[in-house]
Amino acid sequence: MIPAPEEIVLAGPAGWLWLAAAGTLILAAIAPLASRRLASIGALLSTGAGLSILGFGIVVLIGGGTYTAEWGQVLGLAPIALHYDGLSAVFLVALGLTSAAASLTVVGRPVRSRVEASAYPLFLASMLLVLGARDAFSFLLAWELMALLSALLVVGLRPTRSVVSAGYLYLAMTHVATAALLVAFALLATGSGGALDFVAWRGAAPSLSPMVHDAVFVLAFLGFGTKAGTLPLHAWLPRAHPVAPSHVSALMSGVMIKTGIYGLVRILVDVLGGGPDWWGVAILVAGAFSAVLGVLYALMQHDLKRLLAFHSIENIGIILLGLGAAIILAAHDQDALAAMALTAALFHSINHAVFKSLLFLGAGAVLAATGLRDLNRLGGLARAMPVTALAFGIGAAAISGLPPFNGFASEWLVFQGLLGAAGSTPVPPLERMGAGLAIGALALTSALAVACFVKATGVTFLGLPRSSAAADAHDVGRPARLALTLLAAACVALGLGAGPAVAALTRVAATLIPPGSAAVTATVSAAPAAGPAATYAALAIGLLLVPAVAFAVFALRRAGSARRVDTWTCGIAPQPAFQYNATSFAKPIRLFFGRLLLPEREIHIEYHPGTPFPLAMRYRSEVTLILEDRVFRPAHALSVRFAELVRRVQSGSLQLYLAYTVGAVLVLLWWAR
Amino acid sequence: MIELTAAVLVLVPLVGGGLAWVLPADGSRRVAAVAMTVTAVVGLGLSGVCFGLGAIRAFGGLLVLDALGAYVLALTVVVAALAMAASPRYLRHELESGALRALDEARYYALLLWFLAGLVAIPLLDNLGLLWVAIEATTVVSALLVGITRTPQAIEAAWKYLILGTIGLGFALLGTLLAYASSVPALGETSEALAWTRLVAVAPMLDPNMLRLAFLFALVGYGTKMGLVPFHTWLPDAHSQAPSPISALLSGVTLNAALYALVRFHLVAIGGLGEGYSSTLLIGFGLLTIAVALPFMVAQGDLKRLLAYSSVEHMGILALAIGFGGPLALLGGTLHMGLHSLAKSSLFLSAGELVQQYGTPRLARLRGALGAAPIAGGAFGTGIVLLAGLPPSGIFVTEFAIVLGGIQRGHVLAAAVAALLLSLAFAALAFHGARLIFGQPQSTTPQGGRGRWLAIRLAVPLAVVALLGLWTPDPIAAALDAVRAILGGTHG
Amino acid sequence: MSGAAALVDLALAVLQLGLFLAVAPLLAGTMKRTKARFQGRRGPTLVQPYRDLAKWWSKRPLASSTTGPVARHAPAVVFGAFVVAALLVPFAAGRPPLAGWGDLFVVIGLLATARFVLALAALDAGSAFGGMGSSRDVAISALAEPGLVLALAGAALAAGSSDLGTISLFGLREGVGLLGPSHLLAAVAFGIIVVAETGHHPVDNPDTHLELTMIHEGMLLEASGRSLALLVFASELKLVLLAALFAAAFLPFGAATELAPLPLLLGLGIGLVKVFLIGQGLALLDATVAKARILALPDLLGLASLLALTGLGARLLLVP
Amino acid sequence: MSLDLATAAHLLDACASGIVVVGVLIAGTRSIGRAVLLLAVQSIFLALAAAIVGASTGTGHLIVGAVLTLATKGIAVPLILGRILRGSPVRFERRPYLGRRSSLIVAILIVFVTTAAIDGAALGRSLDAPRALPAALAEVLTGLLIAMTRRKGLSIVIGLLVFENGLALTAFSLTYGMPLVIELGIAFDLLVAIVVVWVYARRMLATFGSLSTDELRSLRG
Repeated sequence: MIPAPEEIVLAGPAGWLWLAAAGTLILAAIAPLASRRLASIGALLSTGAGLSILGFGIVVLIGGGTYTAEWGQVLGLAPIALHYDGLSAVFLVALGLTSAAASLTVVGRPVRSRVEASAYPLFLASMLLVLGARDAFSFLLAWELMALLSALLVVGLRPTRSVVSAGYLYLAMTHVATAALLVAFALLATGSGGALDFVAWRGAAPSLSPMVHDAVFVLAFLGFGTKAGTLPLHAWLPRAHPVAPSHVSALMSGVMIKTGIYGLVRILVDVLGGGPDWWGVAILVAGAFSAVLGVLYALMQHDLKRLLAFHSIENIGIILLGLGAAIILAAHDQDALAAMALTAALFHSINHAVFKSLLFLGAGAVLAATGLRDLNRLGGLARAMPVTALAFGIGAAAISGLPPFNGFASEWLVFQGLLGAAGSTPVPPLERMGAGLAIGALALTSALAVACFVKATGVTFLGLPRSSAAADAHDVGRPARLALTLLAAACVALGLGAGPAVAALTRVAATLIPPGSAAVTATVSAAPAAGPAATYAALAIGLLLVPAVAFAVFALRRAGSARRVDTWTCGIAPQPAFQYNATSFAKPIRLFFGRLLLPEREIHIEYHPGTPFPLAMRYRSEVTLILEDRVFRPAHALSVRFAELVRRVQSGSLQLYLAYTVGAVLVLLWWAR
Repeated sequence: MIELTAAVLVLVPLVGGGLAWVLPADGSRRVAAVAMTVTAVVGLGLSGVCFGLGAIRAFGGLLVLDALGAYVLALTVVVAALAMAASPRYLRHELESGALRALDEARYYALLLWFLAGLVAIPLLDNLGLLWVAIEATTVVSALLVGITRTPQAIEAAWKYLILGTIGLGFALLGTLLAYASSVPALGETSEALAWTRLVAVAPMLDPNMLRLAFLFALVGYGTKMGLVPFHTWLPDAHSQAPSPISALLSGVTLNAALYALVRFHLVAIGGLGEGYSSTLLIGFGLLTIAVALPFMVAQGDLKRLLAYSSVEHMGILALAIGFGGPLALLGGTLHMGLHSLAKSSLFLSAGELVQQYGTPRLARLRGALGAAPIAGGAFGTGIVLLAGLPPSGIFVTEFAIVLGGIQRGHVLAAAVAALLLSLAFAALAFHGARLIFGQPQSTTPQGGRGRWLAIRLAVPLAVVALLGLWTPDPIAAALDAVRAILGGTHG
Repeated sequence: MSGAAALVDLALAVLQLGLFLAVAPLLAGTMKRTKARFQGRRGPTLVQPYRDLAKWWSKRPLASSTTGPVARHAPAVVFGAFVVAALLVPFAAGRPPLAGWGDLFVVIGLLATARFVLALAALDAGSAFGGMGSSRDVAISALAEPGLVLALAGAALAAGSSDLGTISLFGLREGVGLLGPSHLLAAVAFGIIVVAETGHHPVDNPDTHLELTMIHEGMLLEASGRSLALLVFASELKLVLLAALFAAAFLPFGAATELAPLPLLLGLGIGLVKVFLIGQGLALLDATVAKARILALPDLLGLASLLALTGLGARLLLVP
Repeated sequence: MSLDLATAAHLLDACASGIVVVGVLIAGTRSIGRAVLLLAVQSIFLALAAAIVGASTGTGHLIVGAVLTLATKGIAVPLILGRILRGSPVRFERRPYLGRRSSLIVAILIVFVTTAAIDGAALGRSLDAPRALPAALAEVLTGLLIAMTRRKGLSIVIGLLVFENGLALTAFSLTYGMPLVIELGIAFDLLVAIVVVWVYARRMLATFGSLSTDELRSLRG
């Protein structure tokens, strides 16, 4: 129940698009409550809203310009105060694309519960507000709304015990993180005489003392980092994302955690205008650890959605590498390079949104088709669900950073940013070395990502089915397939069209970090550009690959149809159990990185009675999540024990209680004497 | 006219209580209903008038109702009405289960009305001495209500409440004495010398040392009643053992009343001693209170005790807000007071439903409330979320304002610590809440109460809390601002 | 760019690609021969690899009944990726034929694409050996990647750009001055990586088919006919490619600095010699060093990354 | 009837000393019955003090206050406590937290400390009774001491009443008492409180069979 608009400056086509999106979302939220039959229409409406958000984002991104609006009042504060600019637009594009596709997958599916069905569009709306909020109050309001709704969607109304605890952990962590944000914002507000407006803060930021700047940085990193799921604030992510409904997981991994990145850029770069280079170093370190550990843990999973969740941590790490490089470079006035690194971070944010939601929706399709998330029981699905398989494969290639897909383009830019940081002399040697190490970390990460997605794709879609459920799977409905195709196409489009995309994002980055006149040392372009600067001619390379591959394909075709025979398995009829599965595929890496992963395994062998011949064998191997298992759990247990200890104070003895009062009185008298 | 209304406001519940005591059960129920309605209408009307036309004075200045008083009065009658509305259903269950005897019903209503009489008197009295008398009276009466179910725990709780409350209020009396002593030189030995309107007026002329001690003891005394650590020890016992409607009243109203009294002293103190002294004390005790309440919420085994400790926590927040001072924090504090009353009373009522249905307050045994009792469980879950200050909850706004205001007034560390503690308190509350709402109920648990009326009773206050988080209508905004101005004291 | 320059580029591209394709099997042949000599055998003739390719090319393919489009098209993609990569590496001249199309990261990316597709294809047949091969291959290249990137990044930092043309031109300009400690360290690191990537001792055994030891071969086990031909050809091409990359980044001496016929021919010749020598080096390794346990590889490849890092450190921290 | 300030001051001091002595005795006794009796005596002293102040300073309402005190604290309350005591099986403190001798010592210490610390004359009131204020605060503390160190519910109530007496004496010595309305209110509250105590004492006896607070330890944490 929001009162009539007080001020709407959401003008022009963009304005209409925004209003269309908002209106559709509200309708979509009401529809399921109205009647169960309308629920699927709600999904359709959400799709439409997603598309208009996408349109809105593109218009703002290309057309530039800003759009503001304001509604309602509480204690003289406006609950909804919007101001969309280029930075918002970057994430709006991600939101639009992802939400359109995600909503499309649930069109025509029976709704699990009407409450959730109506919470879902509101969740989209909350993200739309977060990206537009122009002051601390409306931002935190939308932010908390987003957290609450996503948590509701994760938990649902009839959750199992583990789901509840996952949702609880998520909500609690994000709420504590928000407290940090609140303090950070309050500090900024005091700087600008109590004004809550981001713009006002930008003006007042220089007048704040460096100590305040650092405090804000730390708090903002805690607050936004938790939402983004960077190490060591990630504990909630791999637990909450897998248990959510797949289209929600897609949105959470694709967009919601990006709002953390958005917040970091908005506050650190836009409002504070960068900072000392130790900020950048801190972000770089967090990013490197997130990337490497994220992908390593992902490799160790055999639950498909959990695997994808860990990859979100990895990609957030990659984005942070770009951001960290940008801040370090900006701190030493290498603005051209800094802008490029920032562009890298923004571009990877969009790309990750696309391919991660694609992968989650693909996993959702697999789940819908087989009811399985356990890779070790999947296999051979490519035959039954070719579209899903192809789309998932493209997503896998993209997230593994392979040309000519979009993931490679943004990782290439991140590499260039780090290279710039390592190479520019004004940056102190140690920081340069840090950037060098980050390059190594990123290389390791992308190689491990290749390994992980060979495993995920291969074990799921190739070979022989490992369970009956996988054996008689059927591809998902047309809307879902359409959504997957859409996103896969986006992966290719953003890969080949990286040139224009990067150009647009560079304009945005330039508004945040004005790049002086210095020459750019690396460019992603469509057409080749000779010269000393490193280039990635995305379109040209892509187009060159086509004939190169096509020729070979043609040659293969000429050989005529192959004679079909069984796979050679040393003379026995091939069986699914012969294949490498998720666990065995990852074994070499599990052993290579044993010091880090601390794997533990148990093998049960039952023998034929009285013989040395095994009858049945069971093998289980789990790795240790160092932070969770060795730090967080003990800490939590400790704090609870502490609470138990404190509760002894309330011993039930009246006399003791009196003693407290008297003691307090005496202390007070002594204090006030 | 005003005299008459004021008299009606206090006398109706007083006399009604007398009637209820002598009448048979259903008769007393009717009397209670009528008296409650009248009191509510008159009370709201009176505060409405006050907000509309400014402060009201009657009986030669013995009664004064300014915006702050009007606000407290309005909250009092509203929450009391909620509690009263919940009472018949509650009593029916208790009588059926044999926890109460037939005779107790009439007594319950009588005591409830007398309790109400004391509560509505508090914000009217322009005299610190009579204020004390009224508060002590409510303590004594409510002590009887707390122990009305003669279970050993109830008796224990009531006994502790009585003793600790009386001794605590003894300190408040000492404070009042000192205030009197400090003002006698200025105002002479008349009851004038205890009229806070006058005291605030002549505050600069008061004997500072006396005033210092006066506020100190008032803090101890009313702090006891309001549940500031370390004087809170009685609170979880009493609030958890009392009949749920009474718990709602205790948490939703009495705490506010005590706070109100303390605020009057605070205003005199900042008038006489300036900012530093009383504000520092309030901030200190506020933080201590929140910090100590936290572990008790984390490792809590009893549903109603959990809510009680959350009340303690929120009183800490209010003390903090008033200590911070400054328009933003005070505005936040003002709204917070009201929203906490509404949310907490609704929570106690739904918790009461659940406790009666499951037959135990032990959190370990309360599971799957959403399935077993859709209405009460849903209301409880929503209430927890709103109370914890997740949007769209007014409490989100108020906590935002309080922390922001605190930092703007330079209390960066205090505000930051408070923000952290609050979020942790939410974690604790949500932990127990989640396990209560979801999960599998034992097959033995009977189906929970249904009925539109129950739903409305529980939902309306929550709806208000939620709505105020997005939009405060202008009249309410104006009223809050008026209260804020008074809380602001000399530097409103 | 002007039409003439474009024409030169095209000619250069065709020339380089043709040369690589032509030389790749020969290089393999020479290496086999050397190895055989060391083992006291005469070994196959130098043209044997050509014969093998021709034989497979003309055979009717066999395909596992479980395989699908992935296994069918993978060889083409692998081959195509290598072909494109081959055009991005400077060989005869200090600049690659397709100057300004992509830098060293693009080359590495294309190699990764090939690896990704091949590893996937190996899983398609559903045999244990394919899985073993792809699992081990991706694991080993995961260990190799940091060293590879860091070594090249060192060179890139020295040249001030990750563009391979710029790097090798810088090397040509520097001359002997290039051979600083950091450069040598990076070069050694890259050498180790080449061994791992091309699958020679002590990392892999190029011509074993002993199930439990094979890595790269394991992935080719289910391929036959033209698919096998393409895959083998591709891996031979990969060797030339990596050798050329090594030469371009770490010993570009002799490459032409301007696009005149004579220097180009000279550069061509010198380039071939470099590639040949590198090949012989690898063969030497195969013949003399024993294949290491797979669990010993992290140490070896970790050493490579470490050397590369030390090189980087020497460049960033020591040099003022 | 009027009284010149000098004599009044002496008399007031005398009453104050009497109150203090009685307080010490209460702290020192283990028999609850005796404690009740002493409490009555103390209240009578208090009433006397009120009367003296009233008579000397001409604040007439204090006479009323004196009568009130006598009626409630002096007569009604002790009677009620007596009733409760008669109902209870155990009539003296068996094992107080602080033993008889030591609590006696502490009580005396309290008196010394307050007398030494607080100078009643400093108030500079027309009725200059330097003992009154220290005595009052001594009683406040003694009352708290008793309440804190006794196990039996009734003894705690007695402590509470001593505490109340202390407050009242403070009122007389500090400001010649409070305005009448308030005195009335306070007295009324006290009476009601004692009645409620009575009610609960009976319920405790009915439920636990004793007034010992050791029974009241079930509500924790």
